[in-house]
Amino acid sequence: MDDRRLQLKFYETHDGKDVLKCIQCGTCSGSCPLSDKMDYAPRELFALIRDGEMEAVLRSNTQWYCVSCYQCMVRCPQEIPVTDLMYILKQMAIEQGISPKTAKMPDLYMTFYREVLKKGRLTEAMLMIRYGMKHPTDTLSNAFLAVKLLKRRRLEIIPQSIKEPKRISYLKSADSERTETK
Amino acid sequence: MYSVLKSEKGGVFAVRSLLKRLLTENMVDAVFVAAKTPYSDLPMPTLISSPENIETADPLAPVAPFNASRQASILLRSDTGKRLALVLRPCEIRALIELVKLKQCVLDPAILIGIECKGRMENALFLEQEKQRSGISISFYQDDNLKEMICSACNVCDHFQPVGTDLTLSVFGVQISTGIGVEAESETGTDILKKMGYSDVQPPAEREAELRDLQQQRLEAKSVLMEKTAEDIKDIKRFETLIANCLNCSNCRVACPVCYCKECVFVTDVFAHEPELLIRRAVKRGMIKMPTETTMFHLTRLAHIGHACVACGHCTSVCPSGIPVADFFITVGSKVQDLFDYEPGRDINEPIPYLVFEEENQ
Amino acid sequence: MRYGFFPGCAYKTAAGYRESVEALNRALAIQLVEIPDWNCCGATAVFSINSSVALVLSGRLLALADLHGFDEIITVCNACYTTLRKAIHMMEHHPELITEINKHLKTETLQLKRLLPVRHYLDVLANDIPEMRWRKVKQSKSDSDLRVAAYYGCQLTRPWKDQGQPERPDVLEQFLERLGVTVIEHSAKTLCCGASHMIPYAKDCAPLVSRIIREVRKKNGNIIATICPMCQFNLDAGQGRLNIPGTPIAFFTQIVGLALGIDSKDLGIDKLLVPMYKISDNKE
Amino acid sequence: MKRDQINIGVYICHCGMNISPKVDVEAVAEFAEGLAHVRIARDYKFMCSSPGQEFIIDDIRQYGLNRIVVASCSPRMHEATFRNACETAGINRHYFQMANIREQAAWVTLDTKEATAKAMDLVAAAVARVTYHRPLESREVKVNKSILVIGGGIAGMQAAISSGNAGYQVYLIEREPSIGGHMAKFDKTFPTLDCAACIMTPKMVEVGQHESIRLFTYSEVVSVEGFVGNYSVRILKKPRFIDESKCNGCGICMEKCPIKKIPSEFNENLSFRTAIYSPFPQAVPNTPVIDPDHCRILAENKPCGACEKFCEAGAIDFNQQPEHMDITVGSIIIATGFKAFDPEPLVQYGYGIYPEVYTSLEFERLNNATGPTGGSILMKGGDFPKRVAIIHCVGSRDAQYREYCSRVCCMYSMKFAHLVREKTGAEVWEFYIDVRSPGKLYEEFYNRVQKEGVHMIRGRVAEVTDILDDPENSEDKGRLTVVAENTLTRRMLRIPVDMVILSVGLEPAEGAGDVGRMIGVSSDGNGWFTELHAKLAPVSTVIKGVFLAGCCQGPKDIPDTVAQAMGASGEAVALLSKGTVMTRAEISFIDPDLCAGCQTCVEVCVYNAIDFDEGRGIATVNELLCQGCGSCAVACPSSAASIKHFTNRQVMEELEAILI
Repeated sequence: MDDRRLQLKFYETHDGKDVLKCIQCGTCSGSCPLSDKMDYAPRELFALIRDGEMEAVLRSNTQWYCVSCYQCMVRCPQEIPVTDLMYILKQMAIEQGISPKTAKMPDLYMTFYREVLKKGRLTEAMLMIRYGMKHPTDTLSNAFLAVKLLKRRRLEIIPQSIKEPKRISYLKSADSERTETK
Repeated sequence: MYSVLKSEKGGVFAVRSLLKRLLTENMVDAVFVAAKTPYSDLPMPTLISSPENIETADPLAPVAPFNASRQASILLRSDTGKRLALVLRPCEIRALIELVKLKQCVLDPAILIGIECKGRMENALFLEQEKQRSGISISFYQDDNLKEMICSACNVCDHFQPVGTDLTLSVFGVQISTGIGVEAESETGTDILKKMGYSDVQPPAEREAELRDLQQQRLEAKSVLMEKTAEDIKDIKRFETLIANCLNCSNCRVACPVCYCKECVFVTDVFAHEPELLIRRAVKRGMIKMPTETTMFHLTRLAHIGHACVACGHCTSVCPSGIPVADFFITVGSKVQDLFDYEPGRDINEPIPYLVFEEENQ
Repeated sequence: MRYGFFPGCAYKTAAGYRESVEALNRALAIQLVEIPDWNCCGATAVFSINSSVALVLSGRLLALADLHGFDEIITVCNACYTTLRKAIHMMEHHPELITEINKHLKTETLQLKRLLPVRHYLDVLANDIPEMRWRKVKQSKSDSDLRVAAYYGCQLTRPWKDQGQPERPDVLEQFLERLGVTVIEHSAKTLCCGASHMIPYAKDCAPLVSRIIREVRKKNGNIIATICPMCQFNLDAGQGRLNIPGTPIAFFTQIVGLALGIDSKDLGIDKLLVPMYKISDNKE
Repeated sequence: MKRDQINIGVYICHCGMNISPKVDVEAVAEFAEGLAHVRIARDYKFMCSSPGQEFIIDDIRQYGLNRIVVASCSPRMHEATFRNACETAGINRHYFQMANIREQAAWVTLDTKEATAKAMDLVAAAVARVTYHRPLESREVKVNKSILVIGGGIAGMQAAISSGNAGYQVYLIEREPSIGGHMAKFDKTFPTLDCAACIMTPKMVEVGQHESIRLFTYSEVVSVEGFVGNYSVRILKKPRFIDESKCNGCGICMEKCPIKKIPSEFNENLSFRTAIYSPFPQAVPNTPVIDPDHCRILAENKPCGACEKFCEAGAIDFNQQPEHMDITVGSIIIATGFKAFDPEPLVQYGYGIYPEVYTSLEFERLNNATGPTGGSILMKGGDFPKRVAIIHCVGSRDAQYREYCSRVCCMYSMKFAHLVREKTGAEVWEFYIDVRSPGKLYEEFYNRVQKEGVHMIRGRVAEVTDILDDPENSEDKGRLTVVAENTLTRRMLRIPVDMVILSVGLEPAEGAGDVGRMIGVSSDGNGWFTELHAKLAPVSTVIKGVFLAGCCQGPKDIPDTVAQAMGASGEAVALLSKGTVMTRAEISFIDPDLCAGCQTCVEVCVYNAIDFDEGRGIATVNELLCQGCGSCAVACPSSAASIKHFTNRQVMEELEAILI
């Protein structure tokens, strides 16, 4: 993998160069609800990007653990849009076909993504079923919950969709057109 | 307070009788108003002190040989202790207020009588029309064909109602052949009307609608003009094309009511180039057009007074080369004025934008 | 003002959100018209995979809302709220993106012409409804047993910082207090609930839920008011794994409904996983 | 002078190796020789050296040169040098023009050819300009040998003492009831840990008793007009409601005052004071003031007068009115100091929400022998803290608040850590981004604190919360949790503590901006006063005769503040000692024939240097006040206003030579 090219590509994205401002203070990591589960703290990720260690960055699970709570972003003393940069790293990882060690989140997002591409809307139950086929253990633990939800008329089995899903076939072309991460 | 001044001979006569009473009842020492001279049909700004001479006054004629605010500001340079009534068009009042802000004159001696203005014709056209039919001061307000003959700046003017006056002569919703409306806008104005014994009445019902329609029509025309002009002056090349025929005669500058410098920088020796220098330029570029400073001239004027342009259009009227000077002044002026939320002539207390220091803009 | 309602995919199955929103609309005569044929906003998932698709999704929704003559888009979900605003933010800063989006929308004869403002239903209730109308509708005294802890989650105040302070907002508290509801002050208002990470990483997210519930209990709150289906679900369902007494997790609209004296059955309160026994007892 | 009589000499400097390898100086000299009116052009290794200047002087005499152009460095470096050479040789000093071919050509251009071409353009421009130069003269005016010092903190006090010792009359203005400033609130100072009061008190007494210092406390400067050597200053003396000449400072009034629950500003609101009060026991002057917002008589018009009844000296005077005093001074030293950053907007640190979160100034009082706890570091409940966190960089190094480093916080934080350990034995965690300890014995102090067992955690704190992960654990009850990443171990920390100290940064003092505007001294984007030159004139300002001392110019510790105050005092004394100053020659001129009398220039002039002549209806320039800034020339629509030596003609010719 061409680390240097990927590094430049990251810098060229909107706000990508902001990582150069990072003073490694650790506010982002300290503010992150799940940073102790990450391979690298967000702060470390920025240091790795600056060192050009892009393969290590893109293979890490860090960006996939980002819950988009934006806490890091509003606290960063250098006003780096940390959360937005995590999105860029996720997209770059997908583009590079890299599967991080803990691949559950990309799977979940992909399932979600395909469902929306096809139907225009998401049905939570369908998401759970499709995702569950890949990760049966997560499904089992959720089965008890499903029964409870069903009892309260809160499970929708009929898939939701927009009126004529064919109308939005252009989403697929938008998907295939993906060239550069913006 | 709104009153109606009736006269079988039409609005002009009603106005004259009002002005006459101002003089006879010693409310003012003199009246400054457009009046016909013995030599021509073109009404010129005239300072009248004798009540008999009021008969020549013709403020409703759809013409203004130039923006009378300049002449008014000469009369108002200092407070002489004499009271003056000045009958002016909205653009003239707005320019006058700008001149007050620029300390060129004072308003203390003035009673401002504004006219609701449906536009003016170019001088030559007016004289031609006046020759063809008499009584244009009435027929203009009734004949739609005549109304379409107003000059291009008036066509896009949405300031047809004067602001900051003591009295406003109102032509909207009124049959001008039977009289004219008058609205007191200040305490002074109300006192005058009360003293003269006029009663407060409801303005005619059609007035609001008529104003609204004209406003909409003018705004639409203005946006069309601005869009077109913006395209014409999009870059310096196009701008130079637009003003290619400029002779540097300075007519526009002289006609401009807010261009108030005693001596323009373009006649000082800043632009009086040494022959040596001109030849050097020619040698370097192969050729130079003379006069050399036409682009600079218009850009400098835009920069100096764009914020104060009242869009009276006299610059276009006087251009011997037919350059639409007012068009680009209106276009650039409006944008500058929007930027600073400034409207020339709107309020005498509104500070000139470049004299205001805002801390957050540091 | 014409409100274009964007319910989002989770609204229908959320625990009585729909029932309570509709009940409030009826009671307060709020015209909330669903944007016809709306699509999913894409949430965090689509932006994580491909921002072009995410932008087209938001673009379609904005174009639809404009086409049907709405002035504002109203959401009831933090994810929808922030995803749409994020897309709009990007479009505002990179107008060329709108051209790209329109290339796609053209096939559906849609066009994105202007970017409508996006607001949360909480904002509408708290700021748009005249005081008189509240007074007219409010019939009963509020349930004095309720000590409500407002919970905003992440994406209403962040990253926008425009609904008050991004970490300790108080719009919801002020609004509820105006209706006579007792609210408590606590420190977990905008902590993360785990969001969609709850599905694959339930164990990792359990401490997050625990932290919020325990803090509310410590500060003597007995019910949590949420403003987002995902937050409600995670806190409600997530308690199953915790070894502490259950704290009911309601939607703020349900609390408002109760405060106005609307029957709890009309508010879908029976759909909560951790039940509100007390309140039901009092009512029935 | 007729144009054909103009003889220009052009000198191209090599500046050692600074200009010559990049710019072909010989080619430039040759080029210059071909320009109109140039009589002679030379190049030389160091034009600024004595032989270099001799060249110019000899050529002027020998060839009858009457205009000189030197192409070398910047005018700020050597314009005066060459102007003096011109004057020595007998031509007017303004018949000189400098072309900067070092900074503007040699140093910033990669290609030799381009650099040479640019140098030629700049020389041609200077030659074109200098032909239009006019001889200008400046005037010598007498100065008033007195100095105004604004601000009575350690900087202002030191500046006043140094200037007073030099024998100059000093007026020291302080808006609070006592001098002393922030330093009076401290107990110990880093890194020597000597007692602040022990250093301060003698200085305060010295100021109070100095024969050359006239002290105005509880007073403010309301206007400053005039120019170097002759500033007219108006001072507002707020009413103390106590006759200073009668009061003997016995303090009985404060004992008897019934209004006792007013938060004490001096103690950072951690204790109470009475309505008649003296901020602290060692206050100078030792005269109390009556707080008109809280006094029963003054604020509520209710009967009381307890102080009046007990005052044996009969010093209480409820009828005192604000007084204005006018003084004239030759020079002004600004020492308005700083204000501590208010951490409330950083909600994540919980200041104002959790009672055990303190600012550094609050902690200074808590630790001070004269403070609310008599110097015991106690929590609000009266217990000693067992665990204390100190958070660095609160408000500093933060693009959302103050981008700069406040310079003193690292050191005072470590001082706090030491004091907490020493006085309470508590465990201390310091959360820092970087430890900045550049100063004499500062790094050694850092090492000492480390050895004392303070936990130094490299990581900016994410939040302070009262959420505890284990709320059932009785040990942690009532405690706060500090959440941060230890960036050195990459561990996420949640540390329970009893007390949190926020090491807040420094901001310009409230009202400093008004003082700056009044005098005409500019501030940077953060509000600190701008010095004339960071290295060459660090205590001067753009306004001649106005100097800066202490934190008003930027965050500083006490040693630097005192040194700068002495520097400012030295500059002020040096300026005044000669007894006269020269006025500027490059000032505004308003052509009476062109002036339309619109007074736009009057409004834009920040130095109040333009008056309107009602009789002639034109604007006129006060040559003593004008600083030659050029605002009037830009604003004047008719070009009636121009700046001598920067006339339209001169600038246009300069441009023309480059552009055409």
